[in-house]
Amino acid sequence: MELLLVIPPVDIKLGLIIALVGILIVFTALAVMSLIFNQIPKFFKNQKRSKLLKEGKIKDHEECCTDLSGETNAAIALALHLYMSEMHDMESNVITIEKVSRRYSPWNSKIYGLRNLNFNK
Amino acid sequence: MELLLVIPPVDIKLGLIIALVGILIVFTALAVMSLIFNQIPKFFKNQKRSKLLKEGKIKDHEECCTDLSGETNAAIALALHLYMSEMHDMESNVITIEKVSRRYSPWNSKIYGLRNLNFNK
Amino acid sequence: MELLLVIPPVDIKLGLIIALVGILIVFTALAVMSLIFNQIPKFFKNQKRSKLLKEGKIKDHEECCTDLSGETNAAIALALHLYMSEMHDMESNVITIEKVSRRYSPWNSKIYGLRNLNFNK
Amino acid sequence: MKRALTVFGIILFLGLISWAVPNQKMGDLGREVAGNEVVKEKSSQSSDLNQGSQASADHAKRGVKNFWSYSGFANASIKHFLMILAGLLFLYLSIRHGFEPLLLVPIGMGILIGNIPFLLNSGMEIGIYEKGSVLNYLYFGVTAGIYPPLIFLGLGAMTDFSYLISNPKTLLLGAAAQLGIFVTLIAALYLGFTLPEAASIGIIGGADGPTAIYTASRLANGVKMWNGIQSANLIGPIAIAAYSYMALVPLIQPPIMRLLTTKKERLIRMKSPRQVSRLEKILFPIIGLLLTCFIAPSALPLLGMLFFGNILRESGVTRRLADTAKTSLLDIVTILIGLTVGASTQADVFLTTKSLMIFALGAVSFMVATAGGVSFAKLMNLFLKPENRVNPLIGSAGVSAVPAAARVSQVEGLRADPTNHLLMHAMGPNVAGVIGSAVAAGIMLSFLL
Amino acid sequence: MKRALTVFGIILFLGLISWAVPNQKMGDLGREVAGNEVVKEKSSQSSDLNQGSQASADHAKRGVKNFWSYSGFANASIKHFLMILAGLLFLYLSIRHGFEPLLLVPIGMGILIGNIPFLLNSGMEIGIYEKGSVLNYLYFGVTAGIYPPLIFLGLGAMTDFSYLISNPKTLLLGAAAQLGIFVTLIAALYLGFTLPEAASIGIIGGADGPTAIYTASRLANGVKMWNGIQSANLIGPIAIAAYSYMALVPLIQPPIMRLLTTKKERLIRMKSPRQVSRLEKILFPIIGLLLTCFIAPSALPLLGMLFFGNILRESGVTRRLADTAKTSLLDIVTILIGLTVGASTQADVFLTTKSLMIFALGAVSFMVATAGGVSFAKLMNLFLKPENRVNPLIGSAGVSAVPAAARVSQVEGLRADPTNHLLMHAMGPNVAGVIGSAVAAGIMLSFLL
Amino acid sequence: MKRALTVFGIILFLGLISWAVPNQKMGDLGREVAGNEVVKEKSSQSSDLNQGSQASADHAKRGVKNFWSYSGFANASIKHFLMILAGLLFLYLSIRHGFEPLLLVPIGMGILIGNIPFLLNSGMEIGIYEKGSVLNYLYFGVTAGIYPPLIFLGLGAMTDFSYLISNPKTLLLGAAAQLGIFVTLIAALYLGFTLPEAASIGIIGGADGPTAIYTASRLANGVKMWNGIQSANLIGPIAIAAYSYMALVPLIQPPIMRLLTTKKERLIRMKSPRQVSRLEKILFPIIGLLLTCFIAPSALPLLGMLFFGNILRESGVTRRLADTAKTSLLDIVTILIGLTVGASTQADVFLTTKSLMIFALGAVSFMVATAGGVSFAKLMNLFLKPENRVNPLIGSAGVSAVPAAARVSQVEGLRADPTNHLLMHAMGPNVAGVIGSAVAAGIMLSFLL
Ligand code: NA
Ligand code: NA
Ligand code: NA
Repeated sequence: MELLLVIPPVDIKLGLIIALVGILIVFTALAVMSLIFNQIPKFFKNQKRSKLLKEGKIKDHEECCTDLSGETNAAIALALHLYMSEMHDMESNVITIEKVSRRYSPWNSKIYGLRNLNFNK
Repeated sequence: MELLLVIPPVDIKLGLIIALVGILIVFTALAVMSLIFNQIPKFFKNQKRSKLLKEGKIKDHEECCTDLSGETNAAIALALHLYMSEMHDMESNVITIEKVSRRYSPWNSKIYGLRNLNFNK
Repeated sequence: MELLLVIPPVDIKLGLIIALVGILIVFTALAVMSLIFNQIPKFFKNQKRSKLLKEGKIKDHEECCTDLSGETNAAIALALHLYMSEMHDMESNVITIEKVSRRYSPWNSKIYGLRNLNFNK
Repeated sequence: MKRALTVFGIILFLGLISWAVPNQKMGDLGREVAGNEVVKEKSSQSSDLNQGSQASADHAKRGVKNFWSYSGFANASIKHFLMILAGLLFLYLSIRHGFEPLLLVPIGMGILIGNIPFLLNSGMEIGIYEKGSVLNYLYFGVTAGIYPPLIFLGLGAMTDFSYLISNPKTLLLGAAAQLGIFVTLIAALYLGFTLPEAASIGIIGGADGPTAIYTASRLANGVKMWNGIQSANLIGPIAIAAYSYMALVPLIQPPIMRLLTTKKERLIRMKSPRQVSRLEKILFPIIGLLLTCFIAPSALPLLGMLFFGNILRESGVTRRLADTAKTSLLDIVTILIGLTVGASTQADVFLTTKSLMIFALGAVSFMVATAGGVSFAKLMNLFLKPENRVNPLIGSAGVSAVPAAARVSQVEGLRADPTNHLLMHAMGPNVAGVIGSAVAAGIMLSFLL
Repeated sequence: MKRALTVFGIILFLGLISWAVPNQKMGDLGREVAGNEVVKEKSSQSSDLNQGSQASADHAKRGVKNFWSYSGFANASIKHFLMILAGLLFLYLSIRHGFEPLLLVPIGMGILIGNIPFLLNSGMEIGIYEKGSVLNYLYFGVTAGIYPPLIFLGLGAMTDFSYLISNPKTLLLGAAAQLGIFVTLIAALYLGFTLPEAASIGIIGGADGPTAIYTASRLANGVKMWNGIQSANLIGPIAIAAYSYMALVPLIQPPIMRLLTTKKERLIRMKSPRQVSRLEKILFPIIGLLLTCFIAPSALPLLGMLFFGNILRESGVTRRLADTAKTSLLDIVTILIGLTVGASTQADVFLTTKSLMIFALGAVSFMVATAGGVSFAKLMNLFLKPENRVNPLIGSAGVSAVPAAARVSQVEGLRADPTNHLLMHAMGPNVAGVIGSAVAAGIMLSFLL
Repeated sequence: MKRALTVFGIILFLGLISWAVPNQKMGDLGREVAGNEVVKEKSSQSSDLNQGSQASADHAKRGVKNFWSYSGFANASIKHFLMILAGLLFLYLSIRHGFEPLLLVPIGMGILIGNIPFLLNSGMEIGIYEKGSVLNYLYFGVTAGIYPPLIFLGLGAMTDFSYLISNPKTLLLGAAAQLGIFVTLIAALYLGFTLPEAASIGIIGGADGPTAIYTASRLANGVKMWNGIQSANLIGPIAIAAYSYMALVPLIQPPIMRLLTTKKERLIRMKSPRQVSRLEKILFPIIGLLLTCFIAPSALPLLGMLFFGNILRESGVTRRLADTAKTSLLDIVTILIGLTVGASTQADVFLTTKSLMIFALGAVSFMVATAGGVSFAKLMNLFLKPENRVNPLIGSAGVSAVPAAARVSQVEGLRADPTNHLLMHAMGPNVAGVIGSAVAAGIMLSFLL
């Protein structure tokens, strides 16, 4: 290809620098984030634990705030399996897994029913 | 502040004029609107009343088209109280109080159920 | 009207050409489309028919893939009548007739109920 | 009596203010303010203020007077009131009588908004034709022709082409009803419009608001040159005429339909439509796009979007996109196009002889289109086997105006035979009419751009 | 202890990088980078690279250093951290304490986004004031005044004016609460702001974010000239002040309300509102539009859209348009206006003496407005028959800040008498306040544009 | 046989028209129309018309001929048909086989729309590269880089970062998979692309459409200068390549994953994720924004919006904004970006050697990225306690392509052990990959803008 003749070698050199620095910084950034989010729960857990300890709700050697149990995990796994088998049917470029959350709407509040009956035409 | 030195006294004078004229006109505008909407229901009530009178549905001395009763008001007040206690949970920069209205949608019309069964694949 | 004086006669001539060519081409375009969509179902029907014939599911002289029956048509007509009598109530600049289709949503998948119970707070 | 009181109150209010502004008489309401003079007055006054030599009561009075000169009362003319009445009429017809409310309510309110009188060229950035105003920014979607294709996207996502696919010969009815477009084109030329203007006016006969707006924004936009003559900006009148007549379809069409058909023809029962497969529905927008746009590439912005919306609908795998295209997106664009088209009827721009002629031509256009569709249906019947004949009442649905025109066919059909439902048969020519008028627009754009 | 570990980790990371960039000390964090020098350094360095005469380890080090010079760490100043703290405060107040979250969460996040330090004028197209950046494009909706009318459209589609229609005299309370606007205007003039700037600042007292932003975008936009002096760009501070105080309405108003009312007044029970017919609801936006905009045409972009939205809601035939206007459209514009107003607080532009003065004036403004509303209610009562008297606690709702101010009235009413619900009575002045401050804005625009 | 009839019908139609236009042979279909000549011909013809000296039948024939010269048939070349086939292929793959339909259906239809042949430079304002056309206005969101951040806003509002927060070390996998970006950058340089072009091509390896489009719109936009050389406009090919390979992730990744892992590794079971508190979820976007954007401010438009969307979601008090951001707003932008990116493949711009090379490099990029993620997972395991080890199959999910890549991990995991569900573990690196590639893009923009 003729294009090959045009490459200025300096671009390669600068490109290599960018690549090296780039991969280094991407790792650094995500590693720092990883570090921070590794510490946050421990920090909160400790706060919670010392609070519970103070209040005498747990004893000194007891664990507090445990992770999910094995059964829970199995249940999730099963659910995931069901989820995967329906996969073909879902719209797929979009991310992710969301809880169905009951959503408070003021429009459903009792007042409207009442108003509806006797206040507005 | 150095800024204070820069004030042209004329701006103050014009500012005062704008303020005076402004508050005057705001009041005038809203007062006229108030006046108009004060009259509108009376106008319609009269129309309705004379129509009912003509049709003999009410007698000359009877009131027509009364306002809401006291009980209604109490019911609304109670409802409002309930509403206020849920207040913290609602999204709050948005206005207001709306009736839940049944909303006609052609998609729910009976035809579609039928078509669904036997016309389209 | 003064405007009448300004008409360049050439515009009339070119206008006539555009009108003639225009109506001709509109017809041609929609006629070709009509022709194509007339053939498409026959093409698919034939494919389906020969497949069924090959598999022995229908006999040589049998029709395959019939159109809607008369009763169906009557049912639709009735439904249409009901539809028309509700017409005044519908929002009307918008086209069309749509099936109510059950819509798969991943958010309703069983996994989320499960996760809701025990995985997320 | 109380009504009199209200009126009295308003008059009192106006009287009070006009008393405060003695040099300007109420009788001036009808005059056109000569913008420059008032502005000059303002600047001289503000320099007076700068000298600060008068008493402050006098100042306040001058302030009110100055403010008054910017108010709607000081700048109103009889034209403004006429247009405001027109806007109120639109609101009345749509809200009280349900004529195409999704279009006429925004347009009606837009007419009010566009005809609040204000001091032109005073830099207040209010008017729709004033650079930098909010309305002007929103109006850009009209002048640049952006809104109509987005509406077509939503319509495509909303439209079920099944009826058309199941009975493709009704496509020809959609073609026949475009006759109105070309007849009106010639008529407009005879009335003295330039060719691009006449073409835009003709499109009113397509009974398709977005197509009419798109064509006008390209050909009759106040900028387009033709044989050395600059076109007028006819977007407003054309759009208003198109939507008005679309709303009036239930009044315009029936007499013509009855005139052109015999009782026997109106009784024709049509074969029930056949089942349409999903594959056919998917192929329709693809083939439709390629075919029509190869023939008339200028129709691409309209038809491309229509068929794009339709494939989002029919593909079965992009439902959420189709849903948004036919709800939020369509609604937002409908609000904006209605508002700005309405507001573009600013009295000084709109109330011209040309607008009147456009309204007259539009009426003709709709009638010819209706007649074209019905007649062609009768012509087709001559060549069709008896069991395949079409009821000529569905021919009129070829004007588009979806689904109002199809309903007119249904109503007229029921009038002749209360058990003969034509609605679903009429949906075919109805949506074909949308395609037909977009192709017609594309052809004229090819010639004239 | 673990917390210390985290902090230590971050410091370590920063230390490592700063070690790689020996010429730039960590202590430099607080200085303002002199953009030009770094850029120059970059270009000389890149020409070095072109000569390719150094070892590659050296190159990589220079690469990191170069990259570092563009990073937020190298360009941060104490001002940035102050603003970031402000953003975090907004997020905390809105998420933890529920203060107007729909506005303060976007604004708070916007403040963070707008105050990520970067190398100014380096062509990276990040900053909101940098031509060609995405934020700058989105910010155009603020500077051109497009977002506020769209928000008013949504608010109109959302607002039930029944309470106002059923008790029209509460419109006057909405007028009285605009006192804050005009008092602040004068106060701002005395503090040395130019007249257009002062008018924009005054509007903060209208307690209406979109109106404040619209007015500022017209009068205090950094471009507007007045007596030969260019206005400062105060859109950011004004918007932030307006929204902050709107969020703080539950804290600002009660003391003033209690100060100005007697126990007896706070106990006044108001007549229950009468039934409002559909026709009245339809007439309201039409008459409201014509009347207010004839008086102050400059308020058209705001009030026109408010009443347009309301007729979509009340007409009964355009429900889908009203629904979209008050959901998708309103949400999209809310997201964009919150984000860009927040980001417009870019430290170097925002942290000035003027901003501080604006915040001080805003507080005054809210207080005067509250006092105005309450006092006028007391004044009205002097002229009203006993059974028609208004509870002065609803006067404070005239500041708009819908519906927060109405709730304050309700809460204060319940405090005096736990069975006296004022919410629905307060909704009248509350929505009247929206109209009132838009009219006030229109008047000032008429004078000053 | 009937099929033949259809084809015959079309040929007949074309034949009829070409008969009417005797000077232009059907064989000309493949040639590039020399725009100027036809235009010249048109103007001379229209002056002929002005002289009005020929018979009208002749006129009509010339009219048809003139119209023909603007049609797609007259302007089609083999390139157009190739691109149309490509568009049909996209539609087929997405509709029939469900490959990323929300992106590929709009892109596929966009390719058809963009490759309808028309007469270039004829002022018809159709083409996406033609100033004033509707497509060109919509395309502005791509060239100005506005759409990608809005998509990130929606993705942020949609994405649950719980899995990432519960297992932060998977962030490193998201970093490792960015290896593909930098390797491709070097490879592209060797193939002769300029540095900014190469950087944009590299980002394809990030497996993130919006990031790729944003980077290309900044660096390979046909305007950007580098060392005196103007970059090519590579937005189209890069976007198409990125989305194509994202759709093909289920085909590209598995062989590489199996090649690089042992059976034993594929069986690793991971600890179930821990419960994540609401506070952590709220802190994540805040800390993420500050940290990543301090490091790479150029990533602000992307990451700022991603984290902004996420806080709308997680704050718990702005649900309606998050809902709109992830539904209406995301859908509208998806429709527009898909359509315009597809249409930007206009044959004469798209079909170049560069596009081919970009497709080749894109494939390499995805493979290296996959290998990077998987290998780094294996490397991590060397340093982790046995109970904390990660299954290397989730490493490949670090390429982003959310959630397709995570599903590939799940499927491959089940293949090795039908009871070992990796999906939720893979969501961590998957969303980390989005952050990682945006940071990588930011770094390259810092260097190259
Ligand atoms: Na039509
Ligand atoms: Na207010
Ligand atoms: Na990635």
